[in-house]
Amino acid sequence: MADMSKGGQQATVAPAIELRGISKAFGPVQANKDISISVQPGTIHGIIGENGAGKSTLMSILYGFYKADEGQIFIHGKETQIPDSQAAIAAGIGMVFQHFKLVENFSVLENVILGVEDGAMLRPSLAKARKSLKSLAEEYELHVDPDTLIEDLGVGVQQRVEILKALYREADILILDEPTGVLTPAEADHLFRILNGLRDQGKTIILITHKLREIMEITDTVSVMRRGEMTATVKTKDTNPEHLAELMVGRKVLLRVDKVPASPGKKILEVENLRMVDDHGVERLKGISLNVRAGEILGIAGVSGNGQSQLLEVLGGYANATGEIRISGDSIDLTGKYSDGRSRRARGIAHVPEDRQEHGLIMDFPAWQNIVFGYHHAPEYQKNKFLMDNAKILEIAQDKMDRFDVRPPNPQLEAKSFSGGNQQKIVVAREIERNPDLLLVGQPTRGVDIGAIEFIHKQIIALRDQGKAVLLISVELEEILSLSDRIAVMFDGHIMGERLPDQTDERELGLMMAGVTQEGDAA
Amino acid sequence: DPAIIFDLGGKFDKSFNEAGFNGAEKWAKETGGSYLEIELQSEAQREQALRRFAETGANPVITLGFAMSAALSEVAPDFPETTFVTNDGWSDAPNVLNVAFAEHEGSYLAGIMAAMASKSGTVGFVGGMDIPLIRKFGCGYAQGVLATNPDAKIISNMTGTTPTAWNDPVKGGELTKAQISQGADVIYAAAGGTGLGVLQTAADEGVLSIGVDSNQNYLHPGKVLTSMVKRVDVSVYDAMKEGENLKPGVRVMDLAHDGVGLAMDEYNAELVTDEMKAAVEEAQAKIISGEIAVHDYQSDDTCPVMKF
Amino acid sequence: MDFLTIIQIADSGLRLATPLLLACLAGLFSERAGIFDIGLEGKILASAFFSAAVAAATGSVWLGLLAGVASSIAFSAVHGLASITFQGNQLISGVALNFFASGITILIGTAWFGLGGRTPSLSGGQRFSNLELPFANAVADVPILGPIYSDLLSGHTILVYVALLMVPLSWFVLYRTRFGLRLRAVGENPAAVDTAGVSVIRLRYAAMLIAGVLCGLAGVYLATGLAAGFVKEMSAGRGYIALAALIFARWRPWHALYATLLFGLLEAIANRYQNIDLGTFVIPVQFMQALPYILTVIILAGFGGTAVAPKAGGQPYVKER
Amino acid sequence: MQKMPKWADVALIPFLNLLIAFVLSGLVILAIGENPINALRMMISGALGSTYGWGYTLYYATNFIFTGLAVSIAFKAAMFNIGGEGQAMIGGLGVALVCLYIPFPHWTVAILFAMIGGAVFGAAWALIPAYLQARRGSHVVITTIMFNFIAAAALNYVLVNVLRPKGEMNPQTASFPETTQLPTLHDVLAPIGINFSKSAPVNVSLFIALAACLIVYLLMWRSRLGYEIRAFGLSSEASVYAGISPFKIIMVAMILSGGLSGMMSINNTMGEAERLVLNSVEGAGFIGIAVALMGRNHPFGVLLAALLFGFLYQGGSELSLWTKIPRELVIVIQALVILFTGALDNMVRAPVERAFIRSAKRGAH
Ligand SMILES: Nc1ncnc2c1ncn2[C@@H]1O[C@H](COP(=O)(O)OP(=O)(O)OP(=O)(O)O)[C@@H](O)[C@H]1O
Ligand SMILES: Nc1ncnc2c1ncn2[C@@H]1O[C@H](COP(=O)(O)OP(=O)(O)OP(=O)(O)O)[C@@H](O)[C@H]1O
Ligand SMILES: [Mg+2]
Ligand SMILES: [Mg+2]
Repeated sequence: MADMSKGGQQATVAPAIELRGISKAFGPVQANKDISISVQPGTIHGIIGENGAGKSTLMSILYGFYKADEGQIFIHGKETQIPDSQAAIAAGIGMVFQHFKLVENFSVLENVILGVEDGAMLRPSLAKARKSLKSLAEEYELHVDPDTLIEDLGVGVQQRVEILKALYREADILILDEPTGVLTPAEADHLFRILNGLRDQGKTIILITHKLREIMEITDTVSVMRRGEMTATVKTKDTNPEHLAELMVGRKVLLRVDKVPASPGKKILEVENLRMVDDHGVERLKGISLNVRAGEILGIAGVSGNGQSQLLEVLGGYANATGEIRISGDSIDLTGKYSDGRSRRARGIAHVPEDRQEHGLIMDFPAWQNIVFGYHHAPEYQKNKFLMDNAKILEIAQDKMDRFDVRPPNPQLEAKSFSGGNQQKIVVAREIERNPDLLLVGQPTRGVDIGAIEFIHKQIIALRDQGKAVLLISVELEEILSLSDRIAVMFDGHIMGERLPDQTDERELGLMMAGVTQEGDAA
Repeated sequence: DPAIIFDLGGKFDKSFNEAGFNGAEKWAKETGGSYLEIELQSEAQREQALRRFAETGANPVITLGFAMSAALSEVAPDFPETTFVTNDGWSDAPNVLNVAFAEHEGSYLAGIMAAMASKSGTVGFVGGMDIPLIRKFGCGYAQGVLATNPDAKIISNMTGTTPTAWNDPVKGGELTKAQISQGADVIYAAAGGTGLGVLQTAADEGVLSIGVDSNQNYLHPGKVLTSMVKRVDVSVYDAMKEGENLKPGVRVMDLAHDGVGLAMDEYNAELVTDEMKAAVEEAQAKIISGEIAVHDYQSDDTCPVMKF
Repeated sequence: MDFLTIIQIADSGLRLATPLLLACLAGLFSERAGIFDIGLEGKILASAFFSAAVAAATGSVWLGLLAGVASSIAFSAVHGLASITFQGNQLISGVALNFFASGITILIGTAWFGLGGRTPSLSGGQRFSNLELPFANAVADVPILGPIYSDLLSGHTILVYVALLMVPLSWFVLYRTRFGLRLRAVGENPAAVDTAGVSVIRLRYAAMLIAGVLCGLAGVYLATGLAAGFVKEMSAGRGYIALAALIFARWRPWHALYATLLFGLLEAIANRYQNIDLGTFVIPVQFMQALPYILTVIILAGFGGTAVAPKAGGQPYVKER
Repeated sequence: MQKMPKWADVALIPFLNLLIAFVLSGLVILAIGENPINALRMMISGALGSTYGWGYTLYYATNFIFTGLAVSIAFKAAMFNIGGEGQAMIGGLGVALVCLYIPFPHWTVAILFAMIGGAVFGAAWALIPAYLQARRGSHVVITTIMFNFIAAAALNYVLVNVLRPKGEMNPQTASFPETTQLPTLHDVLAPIGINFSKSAPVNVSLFIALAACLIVYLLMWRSRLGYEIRAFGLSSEASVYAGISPFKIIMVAMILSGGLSGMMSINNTMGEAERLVLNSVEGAGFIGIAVALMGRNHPFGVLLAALLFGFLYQGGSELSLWTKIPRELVIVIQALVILFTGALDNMVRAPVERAFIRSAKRGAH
């Protein structure tokens, strides 16, 4: 492989990037502490670390988005000041942020040229960009319709736009912050092909990810961050996932899911012929039928955008539909006054939403107020007929945060000041501890570090083992395969079929997810 | 020292309050005396200002505007040694001098001038807000117009319903243009700062206007037919001059007492024909003698010649 | 209603719409860049005062125009300082500037002219005079189009034509230039602009500057075009109406033109038909005066659909919390 | 790693902000040829130096508490209710109708009904904009602006043509009957031996305003409804996930907001004027916006901001009584206070914060 030969040159060529003694504090939070790292040109350098370890901060400093309190930056051996992103771009650095920096109601083309227009008038810039986008697309397999609005694109394509943006600016150092967090496996594979291609052309790539598999698969070197510090940098070929996990979390982490076989009981959730039309008049659910029994986890696999989100919305009570839904044999309203989140919760349905920041939490509420979000009518949170019992809620919140290892365990902190993984723990703590009959879970570990993933998976399984029904939706096939007792595959608003996890594999599921049916159902 | 309380319009409203201010200044200049003053900013200040001035021994305390009536009735009894003056308002308290202006009589004369100056037979009236006082102006004016030319058409407009109605010359100008396009060629403005826009637009468009309260003839020489002046300045000046000897009671400022009237000066001299002068003088004499009774809208809240 | 009346009403509507249009476009640039601007009212007022004051003092309406625009820019600059540099609350800043304008114009006016905040009446070269468009007289007698051209379109001050011209110009700047692209982006997602290597702060200040100029023109037109001098509080709520028009127009230049023309026209109609005598019953003047506002509400409700404001509007851009 | 002591946050910084505002105001006073020190002294002693001054300060503050709370509740639901002015006007009509047409035995009964009358009328005036926003997406900022104008026209009509007693020049209603007259603070405090000025208009409405602060606090920060309103205001998407109905929240928040604006009229209409006059609201609805924003949309912040504005109003009155300083100066001072305490807060905050962090670091070494 190409990286072998490059390994030999390392001593003679100046590193593409070298950071020395970078420190950065956000008020009382020391996000980066005296960090030094060097990245060889033409390599893919991985950075891993728990949520909140300071990875994104470090990269933002490199990209001139934040200013370091201390430290120096060397690009290709030359000390470089990067006071703003303009300087970073000039230094040949491109960055794809964890949260994309795209203007949603602009077209792809407009987003690509923003900031690097060729003159005062737009037209020539757009025409030029259109041409070079075409050639970039061919060169790197980055196909995007230049005239579509960003808001109409899936996240995978949006990411392609971000990469195109960087390439259009002729970056030769590309930083990707958790690029696969929102991608389907197919999209992730595609991305890695692109990254390999870029490396082969001599570009330098920094890749932040929580997925050790990806680190092992694609990087040449990997650095580990913990609590704001750079704790280790190793050659990828000299390490293994278990070791990396330990370096990251500071203890041994179980990378497999451990669970006893399910013992399903009576049907908790029964769905029949569920149909749903969205605001634009597009039919998103085209007659879904499924059921989940007590004590089992039904995993729903599928490429995002095939109706899984809508299924969760309907079940969770915030989208109207037709058809039939029964909970423990009683049918529930699918439209009207009693088709809302509150009524669903009253029926024993708990719901970890796909997007914790948009739906699961009020980001400006402190953690303790979020811990009752959706359940704020529950009698045990009330002091009397009129007032909520804030003191008690605070106490409950503290307790939950301690037991769910939410860091920092301070219920007064606003949700937005927790890292993604810890935000997710708050949501999970809230939903699971309501002791629901049915738990709806959407993308439970998106963007979450491996320590937290382990923890969240354990909680879901524990709930199953208590005899509750769990409906799990995830685009991570690995997660689906390891957690589910039964797997249904969704494609284009239909259930393509069901499989048992030990009688199928990623390849077969992948085909079904692409709409290809094979032999009969397992259920 | 005397004290004077200007109403919400402020002492530079170019009309009513400003007339009062001029009277006070005239007194101050002549006698070298000084006086206390306040421009009200809120309703709650009405009582406050009366009380505070009375407490410090100001006498008389002169108020401008009908809106002071209630506050006066409230406060005056508490200060029997002080004489209060209300211009336009009314209070039964024994230590209040009620100065009542006969705006309808003055407006009647303005109406006569308007009807005679109009070639089209259509005249206009722009009021600041649809309130009784403005109706009183409008009604007197309409009577004068119709008495002179029974076929005349009177277009009446009000500026608005919020306090800015008195300070919107732009809207005044547009109303004027609208009236002109409907044929009006003499327009009487009783609308505070808005009236300035009326006078201006009338001058720009080459029609005649009639000012109000103070003499506004000079604003556009040769373009303002006349002004219906309300001698608040005289009332204030007299009250200050009499000082502590001022007698409470009722003082009527009508045509007979020169309390209202039309401004005739060098600025409108060439607009005023001899016939006009004669007609106005005749009407004035008849009103004073009682031969002509100009209906006062205030007396029964109706106007015989105009619908509001 | 005969044709001539319609022309006259439309003519009046156009005049009344002009200050609204200028202020609305000012708000458009500001809010498109992500800065709420409820200080339009104050800027109009300040500009009206300073343009009239300087025109009165110097005898030149052009100097007045400069002064009016400069004062409006100064207000914009303070608003920018508060909402861009010091990341303050944009609504508070706007409210404060409105108060400030309504007080300071009268204070200074009294100090300068001793007329209680009024300026002396302007005449001759102190005011903008009406322009006759070419051939206005010649074509006046052509049926339909003649009056439309010579009565409705011709015979306004230059600022009316400037305002109308600003509509396509604004559209062009916003949608056809690099600056416009960046400006719109900064109102939607300043972080995207920042990471693309463009200064958010500079863009937003530029937007404030444009807003200052346009709003200044609105005030200049009020005091030296429509009226002949400054009268206290003469903006009379037009800044708020412009704000309503801006939302109504969904932050788009051509729609701003339509919305402000609609408001101007409704007001002109209400002015013209104040006393409708139905024989037994006179429709109260107050009803006719409220009619433009009632109709606006009805039209708005009828149109339906949510007006989506620029996403980053109202929030200061903070990189580090 | 302390950021900044709490006292600096809640006391020092606001104080510095006010200081800057007053220094600038002083310069303006100097510029118009008066003595700023005297002016300040006159304002302070006039507004706070006597029970009389306090009486007016508190009277104005009462108005602003109501309108400030009104704006803040709507704000919490992400609704910018600019319609406080119109809602208060129409609320005044409700108070007037109740006071004029229901024969009350005693003021205690009257005030209850007047509160309801004011609140119902004010809420009704907020209802249409709220409904149009919730169901039709018509922007509440536009509709409430429009409703202010409509309210002014409606009130003008009613006061001139319907409720005005015959022969009355002022567009106003008849005086309310004796039994609806509210006790002033003088009447309330006299029995307990405190001699409060008799002539100040502050009345028992003040206590209702204070109670309203407390109730709004409990409602917004302690009740389920308040929780839902705040959640909705911060994220409507998440609220829908939680089963909070946007329609309900928009309607309820606007009704509460309009109701509070309407209730203001028990102070100025029932308590002070004892009749409804045309211009009774006098911009208090707009001041409410400033008060709410400066009070950070928190009831106790609103209370403080309302007191500050009450002080400025009354202090300003005294200035215009005893000096030739034009009344507009007070508006300028208000503007500067709003600007520096509300919008330019960070200008002072950032350096102060840095100074504290620096000294803390030095202390740590
Ligand atoms: N703009 C900011 N203001 C204040 N604190 C911040 C800011 N950005 C990050 N932090 C804090 O700094 C620390 C490091 O955050 P950072 O985003 O770099 O972590 P990360 O390693 O990228 O985590 P994740 O894996 O969740 O993306 C965290 O404690 C975070 O809460
Ligand atoms: N027909 C129904 N179908 C589904 N859910 C229902 C139905 N009727 C009631 N619910 C749900 O049952 C729960 C209790 O309803 P109820 O109206 O009694 O609430 P509550 O406890 O009185 O609430 P609040 O405190 O707001 O008054 C609610 O979550 C409601 O949505
Ligand atoms: Mg990160
Ligand atoms: Mg109930």
